[in-house]
Formats: sequence, C-alpha cells, structure tokens
Amino acid sequence: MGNHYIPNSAHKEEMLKEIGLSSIEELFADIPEKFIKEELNLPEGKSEYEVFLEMNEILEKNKTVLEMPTFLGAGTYFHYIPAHVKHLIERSEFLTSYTPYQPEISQGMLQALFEYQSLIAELVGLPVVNSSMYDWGTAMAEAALMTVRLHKGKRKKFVVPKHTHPERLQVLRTYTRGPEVEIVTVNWNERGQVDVEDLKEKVKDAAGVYIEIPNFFGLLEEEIREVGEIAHEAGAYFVVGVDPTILGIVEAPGELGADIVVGEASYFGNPMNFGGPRAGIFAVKNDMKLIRQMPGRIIGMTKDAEGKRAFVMTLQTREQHIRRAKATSNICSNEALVAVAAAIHIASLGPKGIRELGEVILKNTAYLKKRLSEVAEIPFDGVNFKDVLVRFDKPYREIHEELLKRNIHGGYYVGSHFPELGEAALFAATETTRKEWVDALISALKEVI
Amino acid sequence: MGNHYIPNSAHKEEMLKEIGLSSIEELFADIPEKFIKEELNLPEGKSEYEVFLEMNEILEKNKTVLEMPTFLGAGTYFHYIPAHVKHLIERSEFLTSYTPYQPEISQGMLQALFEYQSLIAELVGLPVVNSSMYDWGTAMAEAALMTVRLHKGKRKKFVVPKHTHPERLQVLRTYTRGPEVEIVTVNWNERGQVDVEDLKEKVKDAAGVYIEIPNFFGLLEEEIREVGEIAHEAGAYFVVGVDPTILGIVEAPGELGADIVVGEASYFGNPMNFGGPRAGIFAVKNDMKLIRQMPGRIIGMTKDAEGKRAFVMTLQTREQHIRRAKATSNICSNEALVAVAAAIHIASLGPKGIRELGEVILKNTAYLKKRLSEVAEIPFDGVNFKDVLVRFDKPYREIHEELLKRNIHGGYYVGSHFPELGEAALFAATETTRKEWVDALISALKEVI
Amino acid sequence: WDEPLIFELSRPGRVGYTLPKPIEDVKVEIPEKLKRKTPLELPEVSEPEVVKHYTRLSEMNYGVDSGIYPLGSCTMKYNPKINEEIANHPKVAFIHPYQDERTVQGALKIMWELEQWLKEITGMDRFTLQPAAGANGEFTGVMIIKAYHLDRGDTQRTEILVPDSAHGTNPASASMAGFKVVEIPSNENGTVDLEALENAVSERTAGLMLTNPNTLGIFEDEIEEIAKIVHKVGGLLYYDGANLNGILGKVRPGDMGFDIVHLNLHKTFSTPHGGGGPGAGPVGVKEFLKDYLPVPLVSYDEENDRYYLDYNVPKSIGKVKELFGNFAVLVKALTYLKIMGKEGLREVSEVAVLNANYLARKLKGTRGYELPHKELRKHEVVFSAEPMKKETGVRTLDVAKRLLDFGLHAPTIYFPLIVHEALMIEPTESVSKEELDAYVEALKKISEEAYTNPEIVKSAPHNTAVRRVDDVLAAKKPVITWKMYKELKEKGEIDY
Amino acid sequence: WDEPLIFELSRPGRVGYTLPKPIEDVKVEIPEKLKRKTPLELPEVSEPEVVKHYTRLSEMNYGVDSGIYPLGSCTMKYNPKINEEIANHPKVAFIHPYQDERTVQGALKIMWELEQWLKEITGMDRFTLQPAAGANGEFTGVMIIKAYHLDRGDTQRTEILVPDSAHGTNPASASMAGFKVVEIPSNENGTVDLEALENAVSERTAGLMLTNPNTLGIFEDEIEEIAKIVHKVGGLLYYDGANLNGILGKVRPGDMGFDIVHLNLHKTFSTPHGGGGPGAGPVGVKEFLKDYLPVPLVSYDEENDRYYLDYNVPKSIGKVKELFGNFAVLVKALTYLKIMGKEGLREVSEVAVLNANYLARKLKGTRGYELPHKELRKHEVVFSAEPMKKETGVRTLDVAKRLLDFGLHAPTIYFPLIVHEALMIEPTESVSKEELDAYVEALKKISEEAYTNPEIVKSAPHNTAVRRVDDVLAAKKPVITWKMYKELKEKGEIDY
Repeated sequence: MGNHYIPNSAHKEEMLKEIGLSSIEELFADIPEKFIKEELNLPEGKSEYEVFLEMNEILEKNKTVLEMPTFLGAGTYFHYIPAHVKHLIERSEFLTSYTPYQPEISQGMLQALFEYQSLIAELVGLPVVNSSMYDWGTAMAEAALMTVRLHKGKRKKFVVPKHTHPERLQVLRTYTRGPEVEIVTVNWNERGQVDVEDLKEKVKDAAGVYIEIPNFFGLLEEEIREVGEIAHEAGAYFVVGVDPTILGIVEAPGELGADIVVGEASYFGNPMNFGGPRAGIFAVKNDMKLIRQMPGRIIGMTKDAEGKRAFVMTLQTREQHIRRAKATSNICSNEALVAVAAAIHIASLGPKGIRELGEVILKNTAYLKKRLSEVAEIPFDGVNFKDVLVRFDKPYREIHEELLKRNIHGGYYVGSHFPELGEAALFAATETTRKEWVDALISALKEVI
Repeated sequence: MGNHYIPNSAHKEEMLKEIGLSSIEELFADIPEKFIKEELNLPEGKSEYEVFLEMNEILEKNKTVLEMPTFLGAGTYFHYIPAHVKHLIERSEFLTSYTPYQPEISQGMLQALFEYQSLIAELVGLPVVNSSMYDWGTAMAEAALMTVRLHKGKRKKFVVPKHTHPERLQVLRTYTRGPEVEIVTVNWNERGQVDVEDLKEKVKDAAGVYIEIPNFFGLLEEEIREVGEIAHEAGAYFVVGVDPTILGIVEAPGELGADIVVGEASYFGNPMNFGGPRAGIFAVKNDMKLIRQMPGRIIGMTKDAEGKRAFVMTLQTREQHIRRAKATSNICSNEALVAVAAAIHIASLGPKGIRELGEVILKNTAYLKKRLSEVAEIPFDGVNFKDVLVRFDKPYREIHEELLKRNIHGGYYVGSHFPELGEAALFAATETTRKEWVDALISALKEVI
Repeated sequence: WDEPLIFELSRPGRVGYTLPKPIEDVKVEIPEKLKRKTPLELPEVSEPEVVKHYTRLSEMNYGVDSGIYPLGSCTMKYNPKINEEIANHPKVAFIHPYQDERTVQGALKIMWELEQWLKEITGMDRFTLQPAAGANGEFTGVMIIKAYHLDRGDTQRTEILVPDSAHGTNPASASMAGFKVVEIPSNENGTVDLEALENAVSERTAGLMLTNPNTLGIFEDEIEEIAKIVHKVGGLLYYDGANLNGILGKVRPGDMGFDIVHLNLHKTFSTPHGGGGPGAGPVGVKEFLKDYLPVPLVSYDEENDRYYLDYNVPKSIGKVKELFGNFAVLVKALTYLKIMGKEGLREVSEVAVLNANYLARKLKGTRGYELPHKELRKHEVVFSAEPMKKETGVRTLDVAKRLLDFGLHAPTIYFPLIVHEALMIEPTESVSKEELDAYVEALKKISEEAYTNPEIVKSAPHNTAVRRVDDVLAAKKPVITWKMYKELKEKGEIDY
Repeated sequence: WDEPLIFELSRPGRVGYTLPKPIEDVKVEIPEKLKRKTPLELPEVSEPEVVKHYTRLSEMNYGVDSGIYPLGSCTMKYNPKINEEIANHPKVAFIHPYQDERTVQGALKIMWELEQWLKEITGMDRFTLQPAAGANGEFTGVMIIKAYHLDRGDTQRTEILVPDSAHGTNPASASMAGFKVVEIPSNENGTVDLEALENAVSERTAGLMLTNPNTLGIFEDEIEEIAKIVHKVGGLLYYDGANLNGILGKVRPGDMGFDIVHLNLHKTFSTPHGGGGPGAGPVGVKEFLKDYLPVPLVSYDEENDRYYLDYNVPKSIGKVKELFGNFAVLVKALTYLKIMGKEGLREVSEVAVLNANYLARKLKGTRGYELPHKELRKHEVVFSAEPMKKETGVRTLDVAKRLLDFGLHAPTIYFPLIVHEALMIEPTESVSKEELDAYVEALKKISEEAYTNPEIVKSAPHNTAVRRVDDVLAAKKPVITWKMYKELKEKGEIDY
C-alpha cells in the first residue's frame, strides 16, 4: 500500500520501468554497500489518529498559563494574540512558501515583509530594517560583530551592562568567540540602572556600546541619551536593544541616538511557544556604510518591466549565498512568518493601540509592583515595564514551591545569575494580567512569607 | 473611539455630511418614537482577550470524549477527522462565501459541491444528489413529504419501522403535520429487525416505506431488498436511510432498490460538535419525475460562453425563491460547508479507505459486543455496526452512574423510548475506539453489575 | 485555474488516508446478499493532491475576506476569526450530544447565555436554538402558530398572510406547514398596504409573516397599525429576522407587537455563511407561546447552579431538526455578542444603515438606475435598472456580471419581485467608505458603458475564472454528478 | 491584484484592536526625556480591512499547497496539516520557557523523544535542538569543532575545508567562527577531488564540512576515503544535513564517519518554511563531542520518570540562540516522524530519489539542457542551460521566469556555482508522476521556444501578478521601508 503523503509510492515499478531501471536499489547503487542501513531501530508508522491521541496525551502534561496565574517574564511574556493574526499566517500560501527567490509569484510574502520592515522602522525610529533575525539575542550578537566589522577589526571591544539579559549575554559570548571580541560589562548603580561613571571608564576603544529598554530588572534606563552620547564621543556605535511593546509610550531608540536597534519582534503576533520561534529586530540608520555591513535578508521596493511597483529581495551581495566566506553573516533561513505575524498585529493595533498597549502594561506592572511592595522589598525605584525585581527575606525557592502548591506560578529567580541581589526574583505583568491573579498571588505570598 | 469590526465607525460625521444629513437619528426617523429602545439591558462589550478567557472558562466545564472513554453512539459518533480536512474548510474563501449566486466567481464552491454530490452518488448508488439538507432527520422527513407529493396527495401514509431513530421520528412527525401525513409504524421481530409480515399488512396505500441501514439497534437489516420489493409492489416509494460510513462494505442502497436515499453526511469530515452542524444526504434515481419533486439546492455542470466546463446552481424552479408557496421545500441556507468537509474526507479515503473504515468499525463493534456479552445480555443476534444493544439486570441509570464515577461514559439509555426493551442501552464503537477503553469499560461493568 | 475534478486526478493505488488497525482481527461477515458488489468508483488520491486541489478550488471562490459582498438580505458582514477559534476548541468538537448533563455544563451554559442575549435583543420571552437555518426557523414559527390555534380549538385558521415583497421562504414555509398563503400587496411607499391588509384578514387568518425593515430596506413605519389589524382578528404576528441588522439595538420586534421571531445568526450575528450553510435560525416567542416550542429547551436551575435540557414543554410542536441545533454556530454567535456588547450592537445598525444610505444617495441620479419608493432606507437599498434596460437593452443580470469584472461581488438581483430589474444592495457595517465609493464608481462606470458600449456589459464577465455560465443548458441537460457526466460524455451528448 | 500597502489603507480614527482595561488606573509617568514625542506613523485600519489585505497578499504568493515547488536543496515537501494542528495546541502556545519543570513535562518529553529519533536516523549520540535554522546549526557545529581543538590545546587548527559545490552558509559559518576557509575543488564526477583534499589537509585543518549527497545531488561515494583523510590529520568531519532527504533511512552520516551533523527540520522533516522561516537546525554529535554542545540539553531521569533541562555540559560552547530552540517547529517534526515511522522514512528517500532520477532522465537529451557529471542522482538533479545560452541567448534566469508562466515554481538557479547556468531541481517525494511529467513538458516547451521564439522566454513572465522585477534598480536605489519610500517619493526620486 502507498504512503498517504507520497503519491508515487504507488507507481514505483512503473516509473522505474519508464526510465529503464529495474529496482529501487539501483538508484542507491552509488552508496557503498557497507554503509547501507537495513532497518532503523525506530517505531513503525502510526495512523494520524493514533499520533493525535499520543501527542495530546504528552501535551496534557503541560500546565499552561491559562491554567495557573503565572508571573514569569524575564524576556518571554504572555501577550494575547488576536485570532485573526493566527488565522492569516496559517494561510498556506504564506505558511508553505519559502524565501521569495521568484519575486513574480511571491509578491504577497515580499510585500508583507516590506510592511514588517516599515512598521518596525516606525516603532524604532530607524529607516532601514531587515526582514528578521532568529531572536533578540542573536540580533544583538550580530550587532556586536557588525560594530567590530565597521571598525575594520581595529576595535574589538563591545561594552554591555552587567545586567543585560543573561540569555542574550550568553549568546553574545558564543557569537563573539570567533572574531575574539572582548565583552566588557558595566555595573549598575544603586537605582538598578547603568552606572554612567563606570561606563565612561570602560568605553575607550569600544567598537560598540549596548543598552536595553527596559533593562533586565524591568526598569526604564533613564540615561539612555547620555549613554549614547558617551559611546559616540568615544567613537563607538550605539546599539539599543528594545522590547518594542514599550514604543508607543517611550521615544523611538533611533531618536534617542541609536545607530543600531535590535529587539524581539515576536512579542507581537506570536505566542510564547515555550520560547520559540521568535524573531529578532535589526534596524540601522540610513547610511550605506552601515547598511552594507548589515546581516540578514532585506526586502526592497522596485518596479517591474512595465513600471509597476513590485517588491524583491535586495542588497543580497552582503549575504552568504553570494559573498560566501566574506558575507556579513551566515544567516539564510530567518523567521519570516514570525515577522509577518508581528506585522499583522502591529498594523491592527495602529498608533492608538500601540500607545494603549504600552499604557495598560505600564499600569498593570505598577499595580503588581504596588501590591508586591506590601509583602516584599522592591530594591530599585524607577519606572517598571512588565518585570519587577522583588527581594525576599527567605529563600525564594521555598516561596516558589509554596506558590506552586497554591496553583500560582511565581516569578523568575535571578539569584543564580546575580547572587549579589540576594533572594530576588522577577515578577512580571502584561496586558493579560488579571486583577484576581495578582490578588491571589499577594494573598498566597502573605501566607507563605 | 471606533469599533474594530466597523471601519466607518470613525467616519459617521463625515459621511452623514456628504449625504446631507446631520445626525444618525435622522436615519432612524422612520421608526415610531415610542418603539425606540434607548438602551438594551445587556453587558458592555469586552476585549477579545477577555472573551477568549471567558469562553475558555465556560468550555472548561465540558468533559470531552478524549478525557473519558465514551461509548455513546445512537446517531452521533466519534470519528476522527484528518487535520487537512479541517484546514481546507477553514480557508476563508470557502468559509465566508455564501450560496454561489454568481457562478463566475464561485466556481470553487460550486465544483466542491458538485464533487460532494458525485461522491455521495457513488456511495449510495443513485446518480442524483442534492448539495445537502440540514441533517438525516430533516432529509428523511422531506423524503416522506416528497413521496406524498409524488402521489399528488392521493396517498398520505408513510410507513416506518417502529425502531426508527427516535430523533428522526420526532422530526418526521413535526414535518408531516402540515400536510397531515399519517405515520404508520412497523414492529420489529425477535431479531430486532423489521417484521416483514407486519409491513405487508400495513403497506397498503402507503406513499412511501422507510428503512435504516443500520437500524437503531445497530443491526444490519437483512431483508432490505424484500422490504423494497414489498413497497414497490404496493405502489409505494422505497426510502432508505443510511449511515454512509458503512457503504464500503454494504451494497449501495440504490442497488438494493431504493428510490430515495437519505442519510447523514457529517459522519465524514465533521466533528460531533454536541450534535451540530450536520448535513443530510438526499439522493434520488435519475428520473425527472423524482428530480422535479426533490427538495434542496442542486449543482449542475454546464459550460460558459466560451464552451469551457463550468458549474452552476440548477433546477432552481423547484425552489422557494422562484416557486415560493409551491416550492418542493422551504429550504434555503443548507449545510454546504459540512458537505464540502465530508467530500474532502471521502475523497481522501478513496475506495480503499472507505472499505477499510467500514471493516475497522465492524471489527471494533464486534470486539465491543463480544466483551459486553461477557457481562450482560445482547438481546438480538445479527451483525452490528457501531451500536450494540445491551440489556442489564439492574436499572441502567445506576450502572451509568457508577461508570461515570470511574471516568467512563456508558452508552445511551433506550428505555425511555422503548420501555419494552427493559434496562437496555446502546453502546457504540467506531474506528476511534481503543482496546484499553473497552477493557476499562468491561472491568468497570464487572465491578458494577 | 482549470482545475480538474477530483475524480480526474485519481490514479490507481494512491491513498490519502491512514486508519488505526482494528482492536482485534475478529471475523465478522456482512450477509452475502448485503455485501457491496457494485464497485466504488471513488477517486484514489494522496493527501498532498487533495490539499492542492481544494486549495486551488478555494482560490477560485469569492468570500467576505476577498472584498465587498453586498448581497441584499444576506448580511454578508465580516466574520471575526475569534469566533472560529473558540468554535474549533476541542471542548466544542469532542462532546457528544447525549453526554450526561454534568459533563456538558459548558455547552449548556453557552446555549443558555445565548438565549438571554437574544431575548433582550428581540424583546421576546423564550427561544429555541434548534432550527438549523432561517427557513427552518420560519417553519418552526408557523408550526407554533398552527399548534397555538389548534390547541385553542381554533380550527378554521388556514391562512397565512405574506406581503408581496417577502422572501420566498415565507410562503414556502407557510405552505409546508399546511397553510394557504395569501399575498398582501405593497403600497407606493414600498410598505404593507393597510387597506389591502384590512381586507385580507379574517377569522381564517392564522398570522402575518413580516420582514421589518422589509426587503426593500424600508422600515414598516405603520407596524403598530399592522399589528393591531392582525391581532384584532385573532392572528399572530411573525417577524422574519433576515433584516434585523437594520434595527439592531434600536428597536425590538417584541416591542413592535410581534409574537414570534426568527433570527439568522449567520446574518446578524456574524457567523460565516460557509458557501450556503451551516447557519442557525433560533426562534423566539412571547410568554404565551413558550409551551409550543420544540424540545428540548435549555433551562437553568439556579438553586443548584445547573443547566439542563428541558423536555418539559407540554404542547411542544416536537422537533424540527435532530438534537439541539447547530451548536458550533451558536458558540460563534455568543462570542461575537460578548465582544460587541450593547453599544457595539447599536453601532452595527447605525453604521449598516449609514452605509446603505450613503451608497444609495451617492448612486442616485446615475443614468439608468432608479430608486423607487421612499428614499430613507435601513441596512439595504433596492435600485431598479429598468430605465437602463429600456434605453440600452442592458439588463440587471448584465450589470451584475460586469461588476465581477471590477473584482466586486454583485448585489442580489431580481429580488424583491415587486421591483423590476432589481439590484438589492446591502453593504453591511463591515465595509469602509472607500469600498462604498469604489462600488458606486463601478456602477456609474457600468452605466456609462451601457449607454456608450453596451456590448461590453452584455458579454460580461471578461476577467473571471470562467466566462458567463450557461444556466439554461444546465437545466435542460442536467449533469448533477460525475456518474451522470461519464454516461453523457460516453454517449457523446455533451462536449464539456 | 494591485494591493496597496497597509499604510496606504490607513484612515484616521479606524482601529483594528481591542485591549482589556488596566487593572487599576494607577498613575505612572514615563520620565519626560524618554516619553515618545516622535509621532507614530502606523496605519489606522479596522480588522476586516487587515484580514482582507493579508488574505489578498497571501493569494499573491505561491506555496507548496499551490503546486510543485522544486527548489533544489530546499526540500519543499508537503507540510502535513496535522503538524500544524498539534503545534497550535494551547498546551504548546501557552507555556512559558521558565516554567517549573514539573509543569512542562510534556514539552520536555517532546524534545527528548525527538532527539531519540534524530539520533537513530543519523547515527549520532547526542543532539542539541537549540539552533533556529540550518546556518545557526552550522555555526554551532563549527564552534564545537573550535572548542574541541582548543580544549585539547590544539591551537593551530585555523582552517575549515569546504568543497566548491558547498552551500554559501558553509564558508560563511566557518568564517563567523573565526576560521579560514579553504575551498576544495570537485572532480569530473562532481564529487570531492581526493587528491586536492589530500593536498589541502594539514595540522591546520580543523575540519571538513560536507554535504552528502552533495549539491549536485550526487552521493560522495568515496566518503570513507574522505573521512580517513580528514581524520588522519586530526580534523573533524561535519555533515551538512540539507540533503538528508536523499538518503533518509538508507545510510546514516554517523556510519559514514561524520562527527557532527546538522539537520534541517523544515526540509527533511516536513515542517513548513514560512516564507523564509522559522526553521530548526538541530545539531548532533558523536559521544566524544557531547560535552561541547550548547546548554541546556534535555535529559531524562529514568528513575524518577522525569525530563529536565540539563545545564551540566562541562565544556559547552554556551548558547547559539535564546532559550531552547524553535519549540513549535520541533513539535511538528516529531508529529511527522511518529506518523511516518521507520518504513515511511525509508519510503521518503526512495521516492524522492526516484522522482529526481525520473525527471532527470525524462528531460535529458532535450536541446539546450545538459546534464553534467554522473547520471545517477539522489534527491535532486542539476542541469546546465549553458548550451541554450550559447545557442539562443536565453539564460537560465529566463527559463526560470518562463516556468512561472506555466503556473510552476522555478528550480534553484545559478547554484551550485560549479555548474554554469545551473538549474537545480529537487522535486521531493510529495509530487505525483503527472506533476513531474508536466514539469518536463514545460521545460521542453521552453527549449522549443528558446530555439524558435527566444523573445517570449527572455521577456517572461507574462501571466504573473507582476512582470519581471527589476532587482538592479532595487539595489541601486534602496527603498526598504515606507519611511524611505515616502521621502524618495516626495523628492521625486522614484516614480513607482
């Protein structure tokens, strides 16, 4: 019997005969006999129904944030994705297509990605955006490499806050090991923000300086402009990493002085999915020097043979399939569909929705913070967005355990990354956070502490 | 602020002005003041996210057949629907279109429905099929009315087995109250099948005779051909109701003598959905006398102005929008999408799959029956398909309750419809039934009985 | 595309399915005389082929998501995707209608809540959600009328009155219920002629079926008088909810004197039309009729916080459909209602009516089109292209086909019957001003063409997947299935 | 369609969203100097408009569900819909990566199970699922090579060898990792030139990156010798899994001597390509390299039947991406694997290879196309249209564009670089014999046209949404965002 995914399963004999072969084995005659694997030690195929049941049964073992109030953030947030966004990116013409190598029959995806680039450009305040990196972390790492390339290797230092998101910092360290870039960290001050004096001491000969909005503690860094100026004065490029959901209420990083903006696009339009897929934002100033050093795929507008507006992949000479070993990056497959989902979500929100989203999150975070301050210490003042750092008097793991028993998932323990903060954790709110969840958390904490 | 579903919410003033009006109220000036409702006593609108949470919370209160082994059948069955079927009917060009009044831009739906008609025709063995009724019950009721019309009102009797599915029988009774058709029921014999002698006595002057494959007890009626012959000899039309999932292994009703075949198409391609939507099969012989009396919408093949094959709604003069009070039925909206889902599923199964599906169900039913016979009485012999009638010594409701406590959902109690059967229930199997479910059921029954 | 039939894609040996093995290879034999012997000529295709085939077919179809779809009386509004997401939930798909009530409290609550919304929206006292579609609801309604009169021993009420502007389903439903249909003419305003109504009512009158706003999009402003006339002779007043979108949240059928109402959830409440169905046609009644509703109803036992199927409906007309209705459709409607809320529903009718009147006034005065009856419309407007036909020979059908060339869906045409060469346009609240402007522009352009180059309109459409389809041939030579096609083709009786 | 940009659909006041209200109207102020002052020029559109816009855009795009998509080296196979259904499960979407392990046992089990499948399929000993795509996997692999040598104090290994037929990502990845790339030429058979390889290896050799079957679709039959040469000098052998579809279930990289493997789940294991991504590029290694894998790995504690994130990887290269990988993609791949099973996977490569060879031999001999190197191919075949170019002036690009007019997707062109005017065709196992025949027919027809009416080919495509797109202009005058477009348009520098 044939395989339901493989139409010609049923016609092997016939086709072999037509091309003058007598067996499938002939087609594999070039493989040394000794390497031929007779049979894999794997299960036999199952019916779709059985696999449906099996996968459902496995998935039953997950407990979702809909099933328990969850205060985890730290780089991954529970945002609500409108149903139409999901519906549209599941359209199989988008979903099952690939890199638009043939623009004439791929205008839909090309235009959607051009729109993504354009929407992100508005948010971040830089006019040149690529059509996605893997995630914020890899985008940031590629930005670091780019600043080094821009200095033609004469500067090999990249300055980041010590309180850069640990996931991202780890990615940066791996990515920069090739060209042996030196990663220098700047301390935070008593308000949990970049210590500008420390930065000034360390910025010399830096290829780039990096800062995040908001920072790992959920705080809005207040001296971003100053940091940018310090970087520029030292001849370094200024790279800003941003959670774009804040950009309705916070000034565009491009306007704050950034030369390169990176960030996470998947906060729009995409569910958490246990952390992936995501999509990294990568934007630069309209400066051919920077553009030529950009990693990733870029969609451009042009015209067709009849003068009609059309879209196409452009500036490909930076890319690996042309430049090979000298490419700006090795990236090929990116996160196009994630980017399109983000674009549809951003377009649906519009200027008003983006602002309102920012405000709701800001207020919900403030509510969470206020309530948390009733039961624990908030070590840093300042404005929080999503994450709030909270310090407890008792080992956080114990508190966490007690919360779980009460069907509440507490925050993210930061003690392992930053022991100096003590028994601290990040608790997060977004627009999805419900009052009754916070109230339940606080009651539980009161019992537990 | 505008409404997100209503683009012109934002432009009311502007549009009113353009057409020379000054307020929305003017547009409603023709409604007598006294009837104007100032405000409905209803909740205010909510965000999509809140409604998503709310609906999820409500739905959490349902327990699905995936969460407990369930042996309910009796006209609704848990079949597995391949994912591609669902994917395809969710394509918005299908989902959001309506009756294809403009064939030139509706060829997709028209062809899909033509294919539905064609696939059903193959299964039931009659070449003329409409593009769906609401469900088996209404299709059967309309068939009864049709047989009366075919006799020009001179015969007003419709003969059905007493063990016709109670839901369908109730629909039949309501539908036939208008033209005052007399419903005569025929007893079952000691094997749970139509009592042919009783039928012979009652068939005189009948407009139509009806029988089901399988019957309400899940049994294959063995004397279908004979019943058809008796009907025809008495000058009555022979109407067969069929579960089409059996038709890979059982002869097409058209070949067994049926003039009209009705049945449930939604067993293919559609989930149970708490009983709806469904789609009624309606098929007749290729005889203009019958075709002209058929209810429902029919898609036909024709050609376009350039001689190219095309599809279009046809034989519409039977229908209400043209014939009005003299139409063959009042049906307008039907169950087109349900029919298309069924078509896609049937096409995917093909001849081999349909046969295999029938065989798997037959065997699973036999296994269930064999195991049930270990613990209870099986009052009727014969071949069962899906449903098996089982009789217990103890009140079934008590047994049912005990099973529920063990997270097993027992069968359908038939005592309320047929008290003469005693403490009997229908237990059902399909291709989705798992051995471990049956084994759990039998263990539980052993404890309980 | 020139997409072949799925049968034409068939190649022996291909499969497009997987099935679990039987639990046990028990031997069961179908009795010899019942075994299938007729070969099953179904297509043999693989899953990728099935998916490509129906994907392509879908791309040959126009839906609400493709563009404006102003089919009059069909209310082709936007179908929110959240409706689909909720209705596709496993907790909807995988529940059996005969499950123990304790295991389907969610489903019952949804039905109960929906009923509460519909009651308040219409001003009725109880609803059945059983009817599968509008016509099924109408049948339910007239059967209730019938049962009500018979129950009171009022056996001579054999007539149902229906205005001449009514949908075809009204007379057809009345007729199916065994009533004689009496047609009431419209007056010059396009509304019910009161005098004619007065003359038509009698002790034989079972009821009047009325659509308000009517199919011209005109509000029956003498509704109070109409109700009086019908009620006075003992008849009941039936509200056809097809056009509820025009007055949603503004005025309620129950307040206007209607005794029975059917709604179309697939029109007013945004559930998709699915190429012809499934819809849902709930029927609401005033208190005095609730004992006639189909069984079961969904009731709520407040004390035990328990929803249940209520079969205690003493004079029930029985069942008009199996089980409880098109449940998945009900889920979608409730989702929509909760998102819209009371102010959203009002916004719906306000903008739907604004859009229709905007379009009407922008198009009015264009050569060849005439706007008969009153100017003020509710959610839809009916133009007549009679002048165009007389002056250029271009018929309404041609105008409709030409619209397709502009990538626009045609309005409902040749309905209502009382308007000659009718173009019945219902934009709904879902379209934008630009779409309305583009529609008016296209109709104006077609008018211009009709008067300068009528052939281009008469031979339309030109840019569609197929050219004008020959429906006369379809009726003359019925080819309804692949089976019939093969036979006719073999005999050489058809060449397509 | 001529679909405007979403920005061009914008009208002030329209909204396409709903948001919950804040929990409490707390007053929080963004510091003045950080408050957004630059106006946000985002589109203002309603949900129905958004849906129509992107629905139309999707209809202007060709996907695997539209027809044959034989992009060489991309393995555009059918993407089963069940994969999507499972991956869209709320139990996938609504879990946070930092949840307590006890609450995500299902997710961890999926990752662990997938790893077991991949290990057996490739013959490797441990896998990381972290890399987001093939190139990310390659980078992971070469970083492991780097770490391995450095860890052993082997600091002089600065060279990675890459055949001249390799994907561009290979040299780019090696280069990102700080290696010098040494290119190895192919011999007349299209396989690695052993002599050249012998000459290239040295104590500076860190490793060789090899695709097998290679990008010509030819199996490197001297693989045993190749492995020996590289291993002999202390280098490692890296397997680029782009072409695994050609040998799936037949021969394993691990058995052929490879030390590191990356796979593309979006190629071989049927997860969709999404217009460019997301993909997933797991990397597998032999036992002696597992301590270098990125953190965390997923491990199983059999005793307590518990899956956990394992950060105990002593010499880990760190992280190549945030968190644990493209989880939703992993779910899809595992679903596919379970349905296919061992015999299904074998069937994949058998039919994929049959299809490629069938197409190759049917097309071979057609005027203008040449089949260089060995005749026997695996899952893909590379023709050269060099003769056509010489004889008619029609280039491979023209042939590709002309294919679009037949409703067919073009193959990969101008790659691999070692074949002039290359047409790299990979039909995959998902297409039918009829589709292969139609593709060959189209290529033959184009050959005929090239020799009789070359202009029609050179000016192709003719039937597509847009005509041939000017990519030179796009690069010369970059217009990358709406912001840039507006500026250039205002300045009159562009006219489109």
